[in-house]
Amino acid sequence: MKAAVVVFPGSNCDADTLYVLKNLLGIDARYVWHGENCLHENTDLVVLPGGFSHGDYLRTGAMAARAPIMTAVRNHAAYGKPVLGICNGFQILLEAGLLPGAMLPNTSTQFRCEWVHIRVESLETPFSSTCRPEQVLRLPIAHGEGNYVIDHDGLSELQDQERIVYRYTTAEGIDSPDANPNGSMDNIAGICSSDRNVVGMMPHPERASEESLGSQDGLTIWESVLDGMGD
Amino acid sequence: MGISPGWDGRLTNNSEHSLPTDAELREVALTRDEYKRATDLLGRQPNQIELGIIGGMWSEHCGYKHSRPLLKRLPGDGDQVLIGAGEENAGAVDIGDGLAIVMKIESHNHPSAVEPFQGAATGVGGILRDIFTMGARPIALLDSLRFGPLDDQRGRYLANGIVGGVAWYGNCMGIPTVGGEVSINKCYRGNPLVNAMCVGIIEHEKLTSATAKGSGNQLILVGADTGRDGIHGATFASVDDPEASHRGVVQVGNPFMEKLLLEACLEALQTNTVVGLQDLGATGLTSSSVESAGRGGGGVAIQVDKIARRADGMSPYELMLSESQERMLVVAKRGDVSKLQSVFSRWGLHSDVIGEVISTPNLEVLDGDIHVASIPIDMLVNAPTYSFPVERPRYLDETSSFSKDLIPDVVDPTATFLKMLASPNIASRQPIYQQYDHMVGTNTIIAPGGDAALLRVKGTEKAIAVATDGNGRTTFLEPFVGGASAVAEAARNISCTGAVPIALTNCLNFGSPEQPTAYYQLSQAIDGMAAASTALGTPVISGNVSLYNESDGESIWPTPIVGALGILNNLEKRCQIGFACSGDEIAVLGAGTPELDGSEYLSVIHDVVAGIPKLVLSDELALQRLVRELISAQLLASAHDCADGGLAIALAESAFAGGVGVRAESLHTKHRIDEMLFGESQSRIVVSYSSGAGPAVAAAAATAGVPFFQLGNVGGDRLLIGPIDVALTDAESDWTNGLRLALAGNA
Amino acid sequence: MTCKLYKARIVIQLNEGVNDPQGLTVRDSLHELGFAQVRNVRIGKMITVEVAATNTDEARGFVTAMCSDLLANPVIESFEIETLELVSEEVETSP
Amino acid sequence: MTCKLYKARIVIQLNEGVNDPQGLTVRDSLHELGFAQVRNVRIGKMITVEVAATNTDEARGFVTAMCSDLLANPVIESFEIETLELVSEEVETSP
Ligand SMILES: Nc1ncnc2c1ncn2[C@@H]1O[C@H](COP(=O)(O)OP(=O)(O)O)[C@@H](O)[C@H]1O
Ligand SMILES: [Mg+2]
Repeated sequence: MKAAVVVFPGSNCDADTLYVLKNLLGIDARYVWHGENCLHENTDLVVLPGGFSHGDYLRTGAMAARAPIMTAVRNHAAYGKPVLGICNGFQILLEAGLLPGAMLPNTSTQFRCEWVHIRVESLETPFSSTCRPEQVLRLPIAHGEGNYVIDHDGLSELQDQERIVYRYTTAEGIDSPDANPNGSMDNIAGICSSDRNVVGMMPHPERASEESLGSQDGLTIWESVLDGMGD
Repeated sequence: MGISPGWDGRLTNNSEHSLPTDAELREVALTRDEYKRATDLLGRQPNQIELGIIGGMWSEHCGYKHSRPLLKRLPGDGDQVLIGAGEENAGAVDIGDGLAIVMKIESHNHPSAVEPFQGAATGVGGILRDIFTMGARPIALLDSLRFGPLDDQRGRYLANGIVGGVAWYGNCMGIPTVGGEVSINKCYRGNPLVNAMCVGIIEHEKLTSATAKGSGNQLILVGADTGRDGIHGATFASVDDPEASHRGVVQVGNPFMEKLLLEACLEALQTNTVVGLQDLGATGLTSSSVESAGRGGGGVAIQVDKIARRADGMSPYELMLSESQERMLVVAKRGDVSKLQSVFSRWGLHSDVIGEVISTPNLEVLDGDIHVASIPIDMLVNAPTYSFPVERPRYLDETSSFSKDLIPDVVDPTATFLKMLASPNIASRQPIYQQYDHMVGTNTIIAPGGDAALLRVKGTEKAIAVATDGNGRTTFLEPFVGGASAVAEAARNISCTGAVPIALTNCLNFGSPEQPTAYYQLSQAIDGMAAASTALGTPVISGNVSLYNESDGESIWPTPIVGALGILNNLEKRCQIGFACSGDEIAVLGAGTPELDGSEYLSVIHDVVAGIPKLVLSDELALQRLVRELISAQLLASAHDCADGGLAIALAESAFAGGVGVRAESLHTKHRIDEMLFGESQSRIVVSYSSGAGPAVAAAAATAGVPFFQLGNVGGDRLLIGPIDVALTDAESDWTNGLRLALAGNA
Repeated sequence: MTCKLYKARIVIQLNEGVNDPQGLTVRDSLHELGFAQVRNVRIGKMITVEVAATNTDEARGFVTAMCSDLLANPVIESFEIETLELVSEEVETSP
Repeated sequence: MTCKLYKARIVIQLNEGVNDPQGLTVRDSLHELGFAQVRNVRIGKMITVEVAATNTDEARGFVTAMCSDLLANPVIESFEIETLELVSEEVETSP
């Protein structure tokens, strides 16, 4: 399997993501520069990592979403191949229109870095297929704008098509308002495209893939995609 | 570009000057005597640009004119020291495996008092540049903060702004902020302290020097365009229009550009075309070019007309002294400039060749073909130094005659305990550090909230521990002990993770050195730091000095801050602060009678700042060795330094971290209850261990000659500490919300 | 007591000469998107505030005070109350 | 070819109905500061752009395109070009 980690100016979880893919999972993972026009040949997986692309100026993800590489990412997605946007990567996918909705500042209007729990709501994506139904994962978040919004019809569509992939919950798996760290609608922590191959999520699975970092729950997300590739 | 062939060290238009007025000298922060000295050294009168340059280089910030003689007292040698204090932008120590840690702490107090968010942000930006200037990749930030009371609007504005600024810059850069400290007292009301520390990692052979050498090598300025940011007192800067007053503007940081600079500089260093790398900090291009030339032994010629600028009509004076952020000076091998520039432009950074290294040991400044300044490097890098008379402050007579007999003992220990837990100096720091990305980089093994942060070193079995510490109140009451205990506490925090403290950095935040009493505090605190550093075997490899911290004529408490680095050879043999298992035994290791002197308890509960804090360095050393030995033998389940708030607070913190109660109800004392619960003697660590390990722990303590008192057990859902009896969750909620509510103005 | 409701539009901008990293980054991005015509971009805030007051002068007084006390940071920014208009003749006095 | 320099003021605001966390936070802070009169606060952006163009229509065309291509996110925001004025009769064409 071949994975591409896209590097935008201001990406800062690119190295962490590559480390997990390459060093922990043994995947042939490489960086791709935002200014490139194409991905490496035979790329299976594209990951848009976290960070502050273009300083998060104007709107998070806005400028990165218009980078040359995004045309290739769009094509990759159109072929039904998996694309994962983590944190800023999720914001970029929204700005690029690859996922519906938009991100607003957290209701606290502060950056929050802490451990949260998310419940896996759909197993029908490349990034959740090996999870147990309603499995609760413990992952870190680190963002100032994770307050997901979408209009009423859009939300119904996400709900009806079971495209909400992860919701913030308590450790016991209850999606109460207290468990929501940023005010996002319907406790949404991650969603997928209508073709289900493009997933955006705010929590950082790459920060929870080793026991010494406090959790290995992120591995299930990576293992899902490996499993889907038949690797 | 080349320097105009005609220059010969003689200045254009340098004929008739009148003597500068007192006001003009004040603008450049020079005394009349210093002006005379400059004239003598130059052999002529300096012109206005030169005066600005000399004033900048001879300022306390660049020249350490008031502190240099004192700093010499700090021990700087050690087997592991690769780059010591004063040599480069930051110090470096060997951590084995061919790796080095580069570190430094720096203040940004005054800018933060003016504009808290940007002041703090640019403080973080500055210390990051000091680290990657050395070629190292920054891996951690720490911030040591001092605020005024949060019960007034301005205090909250400053505190929230400062925290927000630290968060913004570090988060955007993707460098985890893994530690630091926050303390609140009214002495910091008008003059908050913002000290930022950065730690970087690098392979030894890649350490880069900030040296400009090799005549003909070229100077590239890369990064932000130059504006009028942070220029002070440029009222007579414009040669054309001496009346024009181009006041400097507050610096606004751009962490995004700094991130690009970081990546671009580290990539540029791989190309083997870089002779030296130097960030632009205080006095901008002036100090960066002069100091680089000073290290190289030659000179530099700067062509100011080549500098890209953000504002119209900037004078050479402004261009030389602008403190615009996010700029680096790269000394490139002649002929390799275009290779480097292509790296920078790939990262979207603008760069220009603005000068070159010359063999004459001078700073030559040219504006087109006008030669506007010519000053020997030697005189610029050797600021005059001063020592001042010292005088023991009179308040010490009063504070040292404190007697605890004047204070009634606690009546309701549980209520007092809860009040202590909720007080902003003791309550959980999470409302602050949850705004900092402390996990990016995926090295953070022990996150903020413990004693020291622990970061693994990928590719090895090692980890490094980092912590900052300092206690203004202790230093106010007994400056020598304040300096020494800052070192002891920082090192103790490191030891509590199992790591061995190996090096220190420090930031000296004091009042005006011209006040004999403040100079006494500075001198004593440095002596204390020196004594403790020597005793604990931790050389001081870098630091920074911030003087004149005062507002409305009142000086801050003298506040030396120490940043410590430790190394843990086997990451698996680490320890943390949380109680782990019901049934484990709890004990306190270390010194005897806890004392109320200078304690948080006296201040919070009785509004008294008095007493004589004490520290016995031999006890401290024995204690730290013991705790590391116990951790290394894997006998301990937890270890937590007993600091602000004393034993009761330390026990509570370990209980909160572990999510389990404490049964130490049989704890009693022959002395006062408040002393036992809240007294703060140095050199104590609360540990827990399985009951099976008890005899071994006791025996090791006996062998080490360290006092050992068993306190009780881990377990239950209450905190039972002597007479204190409260549900764990109730206590925890007071502790969790104390600072949160205070910062939100709801305390 | 009844009050009227006013709506103010306040523009807050960085002072001349103050670095505007956001504006610079957006400018560069516009260039990359092919908008070579762009020379300069500055980004400020447009704040709309509704306040209850008995008359226009009082409303203006409130808004000015809010700007100096919180909305603008005088060290780097300046504010301007662009418009102040009556939106409703009667409102409850308690928020 | 010589061009003229135009300056546009663009206001970008969150659409009606979209939650404005910053506006709410500012409103709460204003209340806390004693500005009980404040009912509602919304925070938008005021972007000033200088563009080179041969005439006003062309300039307006550029600015509109920039807004739709980057400056505003149609999912949550709307933009308005408030003013467009000539600042200088002649500019270099290359940025
Ligand atoms: N208190 C101190 N203790 C030890 N070294 C210090 C101290 N203050 C400054 N130094 C050293 O002096 C040198 C210059 O410091 P500084 O002027 O702060 O650097 P920069 O110009 O990079 O800001 C550095 O090597 C620094 O580590
Ligand atoms: Mg430096």
